[in-house]
Amino acid sequence: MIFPILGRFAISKTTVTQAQIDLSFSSAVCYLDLVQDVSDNITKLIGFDEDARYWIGMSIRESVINAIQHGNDEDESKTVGVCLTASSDRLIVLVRDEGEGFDEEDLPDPTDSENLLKPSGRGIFYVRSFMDDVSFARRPEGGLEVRMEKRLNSDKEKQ
Amino acid sequence: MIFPILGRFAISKTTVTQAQIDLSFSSAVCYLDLVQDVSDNITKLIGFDEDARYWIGMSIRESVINAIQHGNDEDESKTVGVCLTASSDRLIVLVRDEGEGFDEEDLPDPTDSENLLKPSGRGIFYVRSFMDDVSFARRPEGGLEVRMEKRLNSDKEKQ
Amino acid sequence: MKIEERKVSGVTILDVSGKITIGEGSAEIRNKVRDLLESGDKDILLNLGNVSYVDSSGIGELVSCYTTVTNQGGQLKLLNLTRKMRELLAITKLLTVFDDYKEEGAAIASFSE
Amino acid sequence: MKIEERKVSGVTILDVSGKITIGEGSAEIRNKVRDLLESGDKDILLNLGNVSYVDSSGIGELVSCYTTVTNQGGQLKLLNLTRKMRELLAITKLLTVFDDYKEEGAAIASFSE
Ligand SMILES: Nc1ncnc2c1ncn2[C@@H]1O[C@H](COP(=O)(O)OP(=O)(O)O)[C@@H](O)[C@H]1O
Ligand SMILES: Nc1ncnc2c1ncn2[C@@H]1O[C@H](COP(=O)(O)OP(=O)(O)O)[C@@H](O)[C@H]1O
Repeated sequence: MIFPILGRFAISKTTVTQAQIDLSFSSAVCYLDLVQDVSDNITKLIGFDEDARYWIGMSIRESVINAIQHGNDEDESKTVGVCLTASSDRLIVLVRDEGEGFDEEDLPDPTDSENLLKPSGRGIFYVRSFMDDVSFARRPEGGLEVRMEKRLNSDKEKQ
Repeated sequence: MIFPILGRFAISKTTVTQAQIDLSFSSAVCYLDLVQDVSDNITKLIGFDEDARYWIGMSIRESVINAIQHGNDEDESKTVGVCLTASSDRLIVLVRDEGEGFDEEDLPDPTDSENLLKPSGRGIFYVRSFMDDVSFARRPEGGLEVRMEKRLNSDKEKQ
Repeated sequence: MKIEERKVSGVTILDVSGKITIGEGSAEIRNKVRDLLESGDKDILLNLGNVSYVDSSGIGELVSCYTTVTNQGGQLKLLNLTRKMRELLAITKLLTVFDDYKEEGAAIASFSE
Repeated sequence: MKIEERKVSGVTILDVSGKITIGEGSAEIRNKVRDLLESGDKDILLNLGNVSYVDSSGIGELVSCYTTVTNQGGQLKLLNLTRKMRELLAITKLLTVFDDYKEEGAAIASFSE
């Protein structure tokens, strides 16, 4: 028996309307590439240009590394949560850990001359440079939550 | 001022211990690649071989396409949910839509001679061929939930 | 997906590359095949060696093309199936439906048998 | 990450490719540099043209190498910074610290100035 061609679904590649992605994983760096792949995919869908996608991906990566290392002390029994909310004009990212958090006031400025040659301490500075809004909050349930927002038409240009 | 090299974190690439990824997105095919990338990443971390990764990715993709098309009627105001739970020896995937579901009994067998030349109707058949357990359930809150499980040491070999 | 067309000994060869899936224009092959039939080219060989991905709707697309061509008295055959595509056709018993070849010369020759 | 070593006019050039990040063995450069210093090679040029990705810990790694070499009376310079890496160094004011070159010949010559 021979069937005629059915008119199948006409589907166009639409741009992002609304998507939310929650990842939670044990505190190990093996998940970094997964997180970054998700970031690359979703920022592409929203329509960020290549540079913005790179800096957003790096900002998320830095925050996740901090959550694993500083927040959860690399204790694999502790969980890192990453929540990405995409809409047509922006990406909001939350990164959560189970640690004590830290005092923003105490963060040394890596561009101060006495810090310039320190081998670490640049992560949050980069995140703040590349994302539009960055805030840190201790969660009522315990643990730190980093919130980052990047708007599609950001007035913050590439540094 | 010159600082000595600090012994930084010794981090090894560990294999997956426990990870959960929840994606929810409006009913549009633009998210298919994102879902498949997530699948590829997580199945690699669990340690599935290349063939298994391909078939798992395809099974998830088929289920998401069904959720978008049949479950949510391509209505972008309706949401598709995909939940992947990875542990050291298996992947469990849930795909949820907001539709009425369907009767498994009513599914025609695409390998029956009268269906052999139909242009559609092979998706679930492939999913069942490649995954270890596949079940369909109407959720109490409404909508269909497809549950698929694939074990690392699956007795189900490549077809 | 990309389709390139060439003609060898009266047979139209479509070299398909990329993904044959929903959202990647799986209808492209179908449209191409329809155009060929309209212009009287009824012997068609689909070279699938460079297809990187195919899903159930892509398989359905191949079946659609097969039935259309057959309905019009033509022949549609397959060349260079990837291992994965062969598996997908095999488990849905479609390998018995399609005539497939690993070698272009043999495929071309088969049209005039 | 991959590091290849060669020597030009007494300067050791390390051609680094791949990712300089945590989890990708960012300590490799540091270990390599330490080995070089131990065997008396104190003029080191890091060719970073084929680095595909760098994060804050990779930048920290470069700084570490710089301080170790400088502490031992050597010179560490950079060659072929990618646009992204240059940006990362610039906003943390490290471009003023590192001596960097776009051309290997000029870089080599600078060591004997
Ligand atoms: N998630 C976190 N939990 C606790 N402390 C943190 C967290 N993230 C950052 N910090 C603190 O802030 C400091 C600066 O972080 P960052 O700028 O990323 O540089 P680095 O990680 O290289 O030290 C860290 O050294 C740590 O003390
Ligand atoms: N999520 C779903 N919601 C409602 N019906 C579904 C769903 N998934 C599958 N179905 C039903 O099962 C049938 C077979 O699905 P499938 O095997 O994937 O083939 P196809 O999608 O090509 O028809 C569909 O045609 C549809 O009627």
